[in-house]
Amino acid sequence: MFELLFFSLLNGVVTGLLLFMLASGLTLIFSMMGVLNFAHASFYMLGAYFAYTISTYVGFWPGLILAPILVGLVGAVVERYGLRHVHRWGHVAELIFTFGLAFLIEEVVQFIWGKDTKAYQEPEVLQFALFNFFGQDFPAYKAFMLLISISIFVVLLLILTKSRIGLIIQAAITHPNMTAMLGHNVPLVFMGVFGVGAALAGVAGVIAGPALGTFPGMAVVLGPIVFVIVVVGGLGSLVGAFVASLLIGLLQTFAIALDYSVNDLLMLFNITTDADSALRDLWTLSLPQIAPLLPYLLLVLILIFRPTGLFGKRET
Amino acid sequence: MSNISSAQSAPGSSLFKVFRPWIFLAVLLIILPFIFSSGISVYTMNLMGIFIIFALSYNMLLGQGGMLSFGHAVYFGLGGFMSVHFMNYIEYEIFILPMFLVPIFGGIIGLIFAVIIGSFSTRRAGTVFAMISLGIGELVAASSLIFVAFFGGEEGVSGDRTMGPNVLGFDYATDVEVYYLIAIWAFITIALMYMFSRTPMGRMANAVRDNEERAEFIGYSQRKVRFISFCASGFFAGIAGGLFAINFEIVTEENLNALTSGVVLLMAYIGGVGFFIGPIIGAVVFTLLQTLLSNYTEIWQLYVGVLFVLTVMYAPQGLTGILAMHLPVIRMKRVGPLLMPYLRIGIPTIICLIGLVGLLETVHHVRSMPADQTMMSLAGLEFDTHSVLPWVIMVVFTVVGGFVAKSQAPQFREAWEEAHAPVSSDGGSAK
Amino acid sequence: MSIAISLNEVRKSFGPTEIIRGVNLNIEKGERHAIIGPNGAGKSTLFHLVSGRYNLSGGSVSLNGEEISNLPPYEIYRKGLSRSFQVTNIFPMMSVFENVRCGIMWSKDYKYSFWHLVDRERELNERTQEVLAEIGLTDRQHVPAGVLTYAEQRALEIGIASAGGADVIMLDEPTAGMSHSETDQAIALIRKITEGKTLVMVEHDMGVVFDLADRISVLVYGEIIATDTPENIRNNKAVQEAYLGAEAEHA
Amino acid sequence: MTIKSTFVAGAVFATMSAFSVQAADVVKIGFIDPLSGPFASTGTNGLAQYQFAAEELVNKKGGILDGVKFEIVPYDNKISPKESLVQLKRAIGEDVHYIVQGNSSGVANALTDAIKKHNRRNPDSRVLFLNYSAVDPALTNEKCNYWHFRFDANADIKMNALTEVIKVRDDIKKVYLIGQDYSFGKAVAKAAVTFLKQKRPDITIVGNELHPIGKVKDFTPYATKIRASGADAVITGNWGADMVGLGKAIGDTGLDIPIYTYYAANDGITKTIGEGGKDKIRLVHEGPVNPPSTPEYSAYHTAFKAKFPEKDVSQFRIANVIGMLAAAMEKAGSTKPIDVAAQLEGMEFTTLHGENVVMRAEDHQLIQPIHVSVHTNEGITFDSDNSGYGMKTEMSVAAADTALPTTCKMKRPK
Repeated sequence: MFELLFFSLLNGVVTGLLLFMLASGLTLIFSMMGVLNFAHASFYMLGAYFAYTISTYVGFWPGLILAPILVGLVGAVVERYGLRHVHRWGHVAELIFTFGLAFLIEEVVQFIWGKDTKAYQEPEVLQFALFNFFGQDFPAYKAFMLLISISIFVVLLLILTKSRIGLIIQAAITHPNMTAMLGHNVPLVFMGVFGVGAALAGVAGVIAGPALGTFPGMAVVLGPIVFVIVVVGGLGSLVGAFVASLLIGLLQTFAIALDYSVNDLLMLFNITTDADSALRDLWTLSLPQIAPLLPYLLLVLILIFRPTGLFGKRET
Repeated sequence: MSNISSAQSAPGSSLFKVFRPWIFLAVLLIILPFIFSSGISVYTMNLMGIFIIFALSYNMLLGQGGMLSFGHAVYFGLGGFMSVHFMNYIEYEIFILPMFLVPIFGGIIGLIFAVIIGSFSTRRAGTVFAMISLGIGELVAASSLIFVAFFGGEEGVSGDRTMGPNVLGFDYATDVEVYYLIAIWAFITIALMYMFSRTPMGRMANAVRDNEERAEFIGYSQRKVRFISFCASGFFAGIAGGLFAINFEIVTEENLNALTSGVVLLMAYIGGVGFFIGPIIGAVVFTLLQTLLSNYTEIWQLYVGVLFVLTVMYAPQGLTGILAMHLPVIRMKRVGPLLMPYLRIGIPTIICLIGLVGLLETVHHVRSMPADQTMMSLAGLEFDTHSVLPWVIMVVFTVVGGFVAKSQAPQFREAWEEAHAPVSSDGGSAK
Repeated sequence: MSIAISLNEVRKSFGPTEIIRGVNLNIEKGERHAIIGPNGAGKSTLFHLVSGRYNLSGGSVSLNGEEISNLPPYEIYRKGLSRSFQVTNIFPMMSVFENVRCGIMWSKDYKYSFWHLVDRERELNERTQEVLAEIGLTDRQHVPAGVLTYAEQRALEIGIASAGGADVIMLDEPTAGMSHSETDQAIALIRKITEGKTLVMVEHDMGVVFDLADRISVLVYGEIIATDTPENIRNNKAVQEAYLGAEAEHA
Repeated sequence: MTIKSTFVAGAVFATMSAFSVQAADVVKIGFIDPLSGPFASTGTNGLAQYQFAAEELVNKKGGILDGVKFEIVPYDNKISPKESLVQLKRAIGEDVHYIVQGNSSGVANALTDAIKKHNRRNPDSRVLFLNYSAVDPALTNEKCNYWHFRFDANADIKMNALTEVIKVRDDIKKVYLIGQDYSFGKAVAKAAVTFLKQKRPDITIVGNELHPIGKVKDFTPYATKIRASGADAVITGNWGADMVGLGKAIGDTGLDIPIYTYYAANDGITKTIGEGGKDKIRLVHEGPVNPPSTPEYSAYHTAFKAKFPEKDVSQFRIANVIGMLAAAMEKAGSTKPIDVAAQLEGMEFTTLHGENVVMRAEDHQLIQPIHVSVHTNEGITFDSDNSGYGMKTEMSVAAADTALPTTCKMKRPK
């Protein structure tokens, strides 16, 4: 049991930090521009595919640098020529635009790279077990993912708290209308933030591609979850996004690890259930079965009872 | 919306004038299967009818109520499941009920769920509403795979529409009979939804969409207005689901998943959410794209994606908006002077598009076909994808067409503005 | 009972800052009452408190003797208080006609009806035309409200507020940003629509205030320092020092 | 009533025209499977195999019945039951009377139901449904019907064969079951429990897990759980991305136990699993690829690879569908579905692998030898995904030993 808990904790943190890489960019964009970017996970997918193509020519490591830069450029272009144009039609149009963009990017990816799973592999140097605990390996690549995620978190935190641009961004998050009055080039800041956010998602894609698979559906699998994190964490709160990422990561791994069903719960109260009733599916419902649903349940509950999110100050 | 509707609401309009579009619609619905009589076209029209109702019900939220929903398929799907269960009840004679009444039960289940979900989701509009609808959509879609007793798992639930008492000799064994069933329901629901938009409730839905705060200062609770719109929308979506169940005789998880919710958003938006008939046009166009375009090209979804993104960017009023922009020109009989500029910009644009589509198709062909199969046919033309000439032609088409079209753009804009310029203040639909 | 609106020790704070600091005010039925004061005195906030846009931090408000503190705006409206906004606040995508008609619907008891067709309701449409004629927008009735000129939008703003026939009407700076001739028209309009009703207005233009108001309250830093007839306010030393003087220096 | 009679007249006219085309010298076979969307690679792969089989086995030999050729007409169903029915309508409108489909039992279920109704309502334009891959046992049990023929072994038969292999592995004491949470995943789990109890009562099932289909990002938590359970073997029916994810995650945790699967080969899966799954992944399937069985098969495979270098003969049963259909038409001397169905029922056939198979008359389930192969790069003649890795046959179960009783009671046309 301890082994299970230990590895679940570890896996939960790895997943959580990966999610944070996506969520941090999304929350910045959302807070500053008011756009919930549906296509954010598509940038994550682009990161993985770019890195895959680069890796077939020059190996994994250059891809780790180049792919996010490319994704960031794509993001900046999308902001400059797409989103900014749509902005005049209002927030609903922006949301629908990113929704369409997500659809389009998936189609373009399929057009360029085809529809099957790509054999994008972790680099040779990281293909070993870092340590063995209770007979279970912990792959070095997972540790590498952990390392990258944490360093990005630290760098992001430093930039936001110590640098001038960070202060502008913080100001823009809490008071979106004020920054323009202070004479900053807001469109440029927006484009930059959008590009950097996309690049962060790209990094996540580069390092998650080998571990979670590189295929056209990878954005759809992850996309809505990132939304959930941003909303649950609270608008304009990086800390909220961080906590929510870890929360969702751990929630999902532990829900799988802990094998309890509704039946077990009812047994506690000495209620027996009829195996043939129309509700039989409800009685046999188990925690691992509904694990991927929990984030959405959390989302709906949070929005009903605390629309500002866990750490947010402004309403969504 | 407001322009068209208020133009029609002008006092003194005779009864015939009011009913003219409806008579036209009824006649059209009756004669369509005689014009398009092949099996597949009747079937496609059935699909259109269902999606017209569904898309219109969606637009009660987005276009008229300002609520962006990413989970509208929930009500469509639940209505479908309830209806297919009713079809089975009829088959096993638990109820004696003519088949054509089944969609009502779909509507009722849609309404019930809309009441439950709307009671908390309509508290706010905007992003909160959108996110709740997304979460609920995911929850319901996933539950449908878990609760097999009701939803039948991924295989869904099947029924048989030919059961139950025959009324007027219809047993719905053929698609044409189903067509008329759907047509009658479509006519009734379109009329009801149109009338809804012209009731105090429908008007206030627009008001809340435009300015939810001000609506509260003229006596209306924005939440209650949204809630009622939401319930009505769920009801009509449920009816569409019921018709789906009758037409396909099977309802599966895909009826209530995120994809269907996305499709209905796409249809409404491409058609134009600002107009009552927008979603109708959107549903027709999208169904045609889906069933026809996919016969000719494997990458049809790419085209749909491009079309959608371009619509959002350049025609936020949708296809109907583009049509409506021409209304004042037609009314003022100024079509003539616009004809030449249209040709001058249209022909190069079409050439550019031909080149682009050709390039995309050829690239796709080269990548997806076996290496020895280099011959491909496109629009009746056979050519070798490994020879240079077709590529050169297509690139030239694209570049030259695009360049000419771009060079024509300023002249076109000038002509367009000229045609519109002296529009007196009362026809400002093209703002 | 001749008091229309009564404010009792009304307070409002945003975070640590107290904007309204215990306002007491009685406005009589049928009176035209103006609230003046320097920028940032809390005039609009006071309006928002009475009309239900903000919740009170303390004190109470009653309308025609009935407590309305912290009721939602639509409840307050239904009890007979209607208001306009300082920043134009209309339904921009709907036609002018629809804007006005929506403002009338509740008072004609349609509530949330989805069984009446608005175009068929003769009385409703006639009343709408009346209001349109009053505010001088009959010619522009089919135009989307969002494309009206500024002055037209201000007129529409007042039209929506008065259309429902509420007996207490609150106008927040109805003539802000208008030219002289436009202001004169606005004054005539306000006079016409508030015939026999209670009017509360916030206004910067002293000409308008002294022209229209029966009584004036002066709000300075969240407190009312004086309430009196225009004549007496003009001569009030405290007001001159605290407000009029300051204003004159400004100008 | 007049309207109604117009319809009838229309319908009669339509069926008459359909009838006259029957005599033409082309048999159209409608291929309804995903050709766009996330499952398109499986669909396009299947289409290529059909086109190749029709060309190689029928058309090149001059066709059947004095020159009748086969034509494969692709219809994209986007793996949606709704779209499948739309495409079925279209196919019927285009005089297609043979439908082949395989991806997703949900689609197969919708099609078999729709075809049953269509044949009842339109006895003059009947359609046969040749199911080449949908393995839900229900399709040849409680949901069976006369117009449906299944050429793949159903999930129960495959599990029966798989447990024959496990039966002789005494080192396996604990088995972990994991599958996708839908009818097929549940059917696999149920069959595994039943057969293991019968054949190896000493084995304990240490886990019986269902995970949501297509929604799991990372299978590591599952692998951790499998590891913690101390299982000696894993059985899974996962396919697509869920199979890749599971295979990778188990490999990453360093678990060295056999994983018995239904679909862990080809379509990019073999390549993606690669080294990590060597000697671990096992596949239950028909048609032994390595070592090659007969020269005929080797020639077929080589010719296919020459034509489609990027694709694989991943579903050998497709060759059986075409071969058996052609044989049945020859025997019936007709291409009319009703005659062909009568011949297919109970038909015995020798495949390119030299195996004897029989289309069992009572439920229209093909009874064929089943093989269990291991994922490896040693001793591979025909690899998958051009990766050097392929499936090497470890054990075979004779056709008769795989047969299971059926509950099917089908109505036959008189």
